[in-house]
Amino acid sequence: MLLKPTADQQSLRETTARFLAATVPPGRLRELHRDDAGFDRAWWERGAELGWTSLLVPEAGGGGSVSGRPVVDATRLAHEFGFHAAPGPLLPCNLVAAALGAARPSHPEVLKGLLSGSVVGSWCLTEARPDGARPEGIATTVTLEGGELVVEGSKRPVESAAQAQWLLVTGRTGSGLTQVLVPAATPGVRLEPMTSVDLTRRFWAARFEGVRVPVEMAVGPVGGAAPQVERQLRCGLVLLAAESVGAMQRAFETTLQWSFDRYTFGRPLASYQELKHRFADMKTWLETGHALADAAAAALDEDDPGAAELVSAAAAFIGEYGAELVQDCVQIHGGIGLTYEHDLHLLLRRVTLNRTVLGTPAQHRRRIAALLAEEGGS
Amino acid sequence: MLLKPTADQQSLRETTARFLAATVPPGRLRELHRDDAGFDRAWWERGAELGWTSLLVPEAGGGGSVSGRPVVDATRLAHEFGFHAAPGPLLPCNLVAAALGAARPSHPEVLKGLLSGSVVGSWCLTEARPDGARPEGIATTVTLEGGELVVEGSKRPVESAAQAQWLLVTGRTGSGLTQVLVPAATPGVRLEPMTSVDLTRRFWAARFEGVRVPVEMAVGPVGGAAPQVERQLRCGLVLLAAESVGAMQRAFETTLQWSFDRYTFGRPLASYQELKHRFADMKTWLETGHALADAAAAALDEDDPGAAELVSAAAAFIGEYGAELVQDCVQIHGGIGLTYEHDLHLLLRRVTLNRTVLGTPAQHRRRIAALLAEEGGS
Amino acid sequence: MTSAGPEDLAAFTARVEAWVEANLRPVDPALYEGAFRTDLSEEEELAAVGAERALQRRLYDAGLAGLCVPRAYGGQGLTPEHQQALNRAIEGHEFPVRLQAPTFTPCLAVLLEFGTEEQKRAHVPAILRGEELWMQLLSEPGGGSDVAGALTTAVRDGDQWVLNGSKIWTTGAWWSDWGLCLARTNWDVPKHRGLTVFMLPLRRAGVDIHRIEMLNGSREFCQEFFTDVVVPDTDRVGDVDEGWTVGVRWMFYERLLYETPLVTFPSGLSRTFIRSSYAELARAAGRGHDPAAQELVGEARMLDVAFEVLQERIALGVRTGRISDQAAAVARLFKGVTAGRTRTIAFELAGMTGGVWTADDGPLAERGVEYLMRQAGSIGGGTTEMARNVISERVLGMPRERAGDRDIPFREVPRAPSSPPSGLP
Amino acid sequence: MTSAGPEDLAAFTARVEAWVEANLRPVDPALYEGAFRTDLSEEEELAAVGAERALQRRLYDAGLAGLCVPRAYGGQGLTPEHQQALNRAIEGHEFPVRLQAPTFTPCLAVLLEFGTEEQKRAHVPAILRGEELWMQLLSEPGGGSDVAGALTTAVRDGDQWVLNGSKIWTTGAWWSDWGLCLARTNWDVPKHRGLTVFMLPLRRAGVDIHRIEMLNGSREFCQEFFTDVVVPDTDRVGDVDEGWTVGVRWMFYERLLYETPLVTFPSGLSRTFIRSSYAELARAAGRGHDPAAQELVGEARMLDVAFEVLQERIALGVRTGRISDQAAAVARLFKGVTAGRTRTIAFELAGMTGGVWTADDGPLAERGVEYLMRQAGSIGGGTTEMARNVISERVLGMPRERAGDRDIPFREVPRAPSSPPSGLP
Repeated sequence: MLLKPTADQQSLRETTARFLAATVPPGRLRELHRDDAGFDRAWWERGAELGWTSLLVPEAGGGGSVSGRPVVDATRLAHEFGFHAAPGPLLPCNLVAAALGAARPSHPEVLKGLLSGSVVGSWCLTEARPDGARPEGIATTVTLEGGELVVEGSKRPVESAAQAQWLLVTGRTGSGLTQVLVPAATPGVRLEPMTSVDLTRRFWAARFEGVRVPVEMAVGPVGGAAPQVERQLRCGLVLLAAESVGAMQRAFETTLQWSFDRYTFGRPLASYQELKHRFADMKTWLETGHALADAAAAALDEDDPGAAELVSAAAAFIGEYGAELVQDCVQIHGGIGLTYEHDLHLLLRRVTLNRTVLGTPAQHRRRIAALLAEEGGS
Repeated sequence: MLLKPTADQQSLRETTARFLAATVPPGRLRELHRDDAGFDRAWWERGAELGWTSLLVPEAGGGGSVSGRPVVDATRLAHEFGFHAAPGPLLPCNLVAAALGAARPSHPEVLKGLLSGSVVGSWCLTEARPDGARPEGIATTVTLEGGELVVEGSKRPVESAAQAQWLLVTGRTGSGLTQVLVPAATPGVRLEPMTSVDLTRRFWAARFEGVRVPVEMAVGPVGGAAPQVERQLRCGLVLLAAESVGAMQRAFETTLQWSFDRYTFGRPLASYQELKHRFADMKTWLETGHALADAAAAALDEDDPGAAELVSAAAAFIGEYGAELVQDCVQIHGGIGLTYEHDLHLLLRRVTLNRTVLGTPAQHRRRIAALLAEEGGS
Repeated sequence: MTSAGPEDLAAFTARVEAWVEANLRPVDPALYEGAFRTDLSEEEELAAVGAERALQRRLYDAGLAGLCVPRAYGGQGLTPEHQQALNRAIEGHEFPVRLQAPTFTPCLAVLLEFGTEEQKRAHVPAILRGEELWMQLLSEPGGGSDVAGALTTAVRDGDQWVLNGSKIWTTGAWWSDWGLCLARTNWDVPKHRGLTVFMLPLRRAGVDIHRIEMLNGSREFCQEFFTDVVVPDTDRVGDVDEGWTVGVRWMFYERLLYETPLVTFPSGLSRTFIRSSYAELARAAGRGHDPAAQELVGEARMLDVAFEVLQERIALGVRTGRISDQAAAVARLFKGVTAGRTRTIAFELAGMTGGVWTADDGPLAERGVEYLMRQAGSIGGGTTEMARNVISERVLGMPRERAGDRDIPFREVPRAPSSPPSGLP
Repeated sequence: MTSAGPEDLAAFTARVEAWVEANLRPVDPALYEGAFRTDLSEEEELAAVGAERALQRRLYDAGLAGLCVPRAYGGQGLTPEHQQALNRAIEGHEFPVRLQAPTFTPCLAVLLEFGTEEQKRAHVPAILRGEELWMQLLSEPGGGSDVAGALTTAVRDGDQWVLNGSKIWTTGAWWSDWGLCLARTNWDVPKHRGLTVFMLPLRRAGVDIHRIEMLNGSREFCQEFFTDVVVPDTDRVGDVDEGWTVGVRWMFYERLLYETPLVTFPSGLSRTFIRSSYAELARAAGRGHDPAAQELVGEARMLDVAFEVLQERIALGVRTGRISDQAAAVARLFKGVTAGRTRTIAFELAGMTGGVWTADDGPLAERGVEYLMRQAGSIGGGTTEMARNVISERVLGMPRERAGDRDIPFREVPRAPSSPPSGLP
């Protein structure tokens, strides 16, 4: 949570918080668990009206930050999505919109649809390899043949791919990267459903077999998209971090309250020193999580040269300690915390998912070391 | 601590315990801290009379187990050395004696000296590389030239090297290993003192520059010593493990007693739940340490096929949790536990040293994985 | 010695090995890992239970049930060493896994120690023949670790009792026959002095059994609701208001788990199926040669090996009286912590596949779900927190934690101002 | 606003930057890491302290000492933002590191808040000129975290007091001038109500200062023994028996450490010197490309980055009133835990060299000694255990721990049956 939000940021967050509390309470999430899409399209459009997909898009593209710090703004939403374990393609729609908005803007009709919520887009970045979220290792190729771009390769996991009308595919063109907007219905695009730990977030494995689109569908320069890819990746990581911090916050508050309400051996749990000290540790992790997510978002907005390191520090720390925090909340609840009926697992699922989507904590620790090595010139 | 020692094992342990308590109390250890050798030769000979160097040597070689399980016997001594943070070249003398005793026995005069304590020998195995205690990576060579063996290479750390009359050097001969007994005074042997975390254990870096000895100085087959080297290494690891468990035991007992004696806010430390739970964790690590050290020793005596794994599990677990246990004892003592005047650091030093001498916990975790991979055929 | 002394151990071993080879199917031990957690349908689960009952009956008929149970109650009157021989013989073979706990321990153990002659003759042989599966009705919703704080109440009515209340975390109560139930019979004395133990058929009027759904979809656990359930006084176990005397031993047998000779469990079962799985995960993730993955694999294996030898040490120590029997809590604590860590390692090794996977991901699939259930090993069967209390207070003799319910009538014990919430506020 | 309003921040910044460039030597920030732990001889240490006194005097003469101290006491009456500008300007330059804590905080802070006008006029300018170095005489041997349980006693004798007792863990008391001392003045009231604070020149008769040797050979800390030390009542700080009112603020200022604008400390000092060291260790160990080593390097760096942003967040939160000022304990806890972990990582990276090394081992040497001292970061300046108490009770509002010394006369408080042992039993 930002310590000094602007009034507009505060209002953005509160509006979304109220909307999520009213429309996707835990009972609704359990219903959506049995829904193929995991979210309701009309509901998503209502959310889009609250600004859910517009913050990372410049005003020229039809969007706009509420504070001049678009990434920080977007983390206000992500925080609430985590706090409520909310459904919906927040990450993919925002990242695709950001990509389109950053490129001149390009494909204004698609962008408009994303902004209004009528269109869902998803980003196909990660691949099945040990370090699948790092752009350096992308094996998918985008080849220029005549006036067409040919996409060949496999991507996974791709969020909400089956709901998306548009897939933004990141592939290799020679030694550079290209991003290309592929209509989901293009021949050669094959989707296979995946299973995720989350109740409502849905992912697919996507294969692109000789998929051809006109060269105009490139987003940004062909073979020159690496900086933009890195920026999208960092934005995505910060949104995931902020979302997980929201889930940590909720789990912490819930469990702290439980410790006051629950009596054992004639005393509230909150009076046991060993538990008190664990809450102190959790509070420390929680505050550190807030600090890292906020600092990383600010660093992206400011193009701080330390942004890459901060983003990976946030991903590594929040991924690891966020999950540990919610797991300890489960432990403190005891068996009830492991039941489907209890709400705690909604938060545990979200932090667990988020620590895998764009790189695990271990991968981000290595990334930090790699950044240090670059710096040290070795 | 063995749960079912034989009467002779019990007597061996108790005799040594009394001798150590009487002759090397903490004040004496602080004196020895300023001593170049770190132990007194006459004192070592008195210890040898108690059987300190004879247990791993077969009766044919002049030694003898007290129970038919020589490695288990030797861990009884090591436990007490750890408990008292005792000085003296227990590990190197026992391993060199074991090597000589195992080879026909060879070099009976040297062996006799080791058994009486009049001679100190040390084993030169480890080298300065990331996995310096694994025989596979040995770079030191032992070359047969005419009737001589030529030793070339660097070894470190070598315990009590400057006190040793004999150095047992393990080197590579072609694709095999050779062990050769080198008189410490041989031309080309150069020793450089090293610094260790321990108060009394002393180490040197040894260089062998074209060191020549008659081929008769080989211990075991030239180029065929790998099985014996592996066995010595495992024995050494088990002795280190047992010694560290002894230090854990002492630190734990001391700190538990302190928690009863020390009052804060009008209550003994022992009444604070958070500390109680930490003692419970420490007790668990301590019992597991005992279990692993004892099981590994028994597995060596029984030539159990799982011995390699048990030994590395003991080294990895006791190295890591032993140090964590003593560190937490320091934490519970507060600032006083970090002073030179307090005795706790004698134990902390010993467990810290022991987790580095023949491979770190991380190296032994990898070793376990390598053993699993061999088993899995990959 | 009686005229028919215990069968010679060597002869027994040979006989058992032959019988096992001839009669029991070999099985992949990995199958048992998820014995209580698979997604069997209700019918499949009932069929599996039925098969295990039949298997138990075959063991009984072969003279291999209740080896350490007195012959008077249908057992064999043999020694723990005989049971160990059986445990070794069945390694790698099918065995009635669902019947061991809680039927054989703690329920059978409690019956043998506290049951009347009539009760033992009525139930022990039936248990050994696989006809009666038992449950322990101990934990209560909202009761957590404080089992002596039971609110389920039995009120005397002539020569019978009327029970009301609820119990929870019973494994497979829906396919079980009887339960051992700890109930409050006096609210006007301190909590430990107003409890009584009853045996209770689970298919009696007034007993409603509800299957609880866990977050991973497992429905192994049940909650029971008792509404005016009538129990004859002859089904009382131990004296009135002396239930805690029974309860202490009950929980002791529960902690012993596979350490009691009443239980039949293949030696080294855990060792076998764990041995290779971490290394396989690393390979499946393409990280067989990655040192960081190797360290995780080695750590996981180290913990498993450590648990094995720790358990052996404590069992030996308790058996020989060199270690307090409260030290079972040491093994329980280590096991809980270790289970959490090894599941985390498996999840880490799965990498990005830990969160999202397809069925094609082989050993990497589902690791995320196991991770979500990670704390189960530190909660079920007594929390690790309780184990730490036991170790510090009973093993190390540190001062007891202050209790708010000591020496006051149970009805005056401080309780939550309102029923605690079960969801997000 | 007074007629001479605070100097414009931009102008001030420019002036400071120019002055720093012209007057302060650039230094390798890594030097400061061991400022209090190097093996300087007594003479070298005294010389270094002398140089820092002179440096402080130059800052004073340049109008750069006590930026947030009122002009009436020799300060500059400026804002925290001015101090931040100074902190940024001196980045990479020498500064009087030994004078900051405890002289400027907590001692100067306490004097400013509780000192009489005479006391402030007598001591504050002398402190700002580097003439008086102060110590906090707070902890006692055997007292641990319970500073309010002070046994050092002051007995009134007309218009003066006579002190007896002992204090411990004073950093560099042997080269300091004055101490702020918490003493017991009433044994017949509960412990918090019988304390009084005094200021005490350390070179007075009856004060014996003993340097403590730590296990790494460092002798930074001292223990003081007071034998009939006479203190005039005019050197009392705050009211008689109201010392805990002072003590609470005293410890608040101690927790703030580098967060108070009274302290001059280069911005980002910690960031700079830590940035590369872990990676260097891995390279020196020949493991620059080993993924397991990379994970350790990345983890250590992650923790340092995390601490930095956490500290900024809490400082901002406390400054703006959005976070309880007790939340400083959150940063303290994180710092203690992190320091332990990062030292462990450095030791791990050193591998086998961690236990035994030569001087030629470069960055790998001495890591074992740092590891032996690992807990120092979780003990000194208030233990992590106390921080956890503060966070749970003061920040989260959880119930206070039961105290055995509350509401009873201090002389009746339960104490150890005998003096606790300091060695192995």
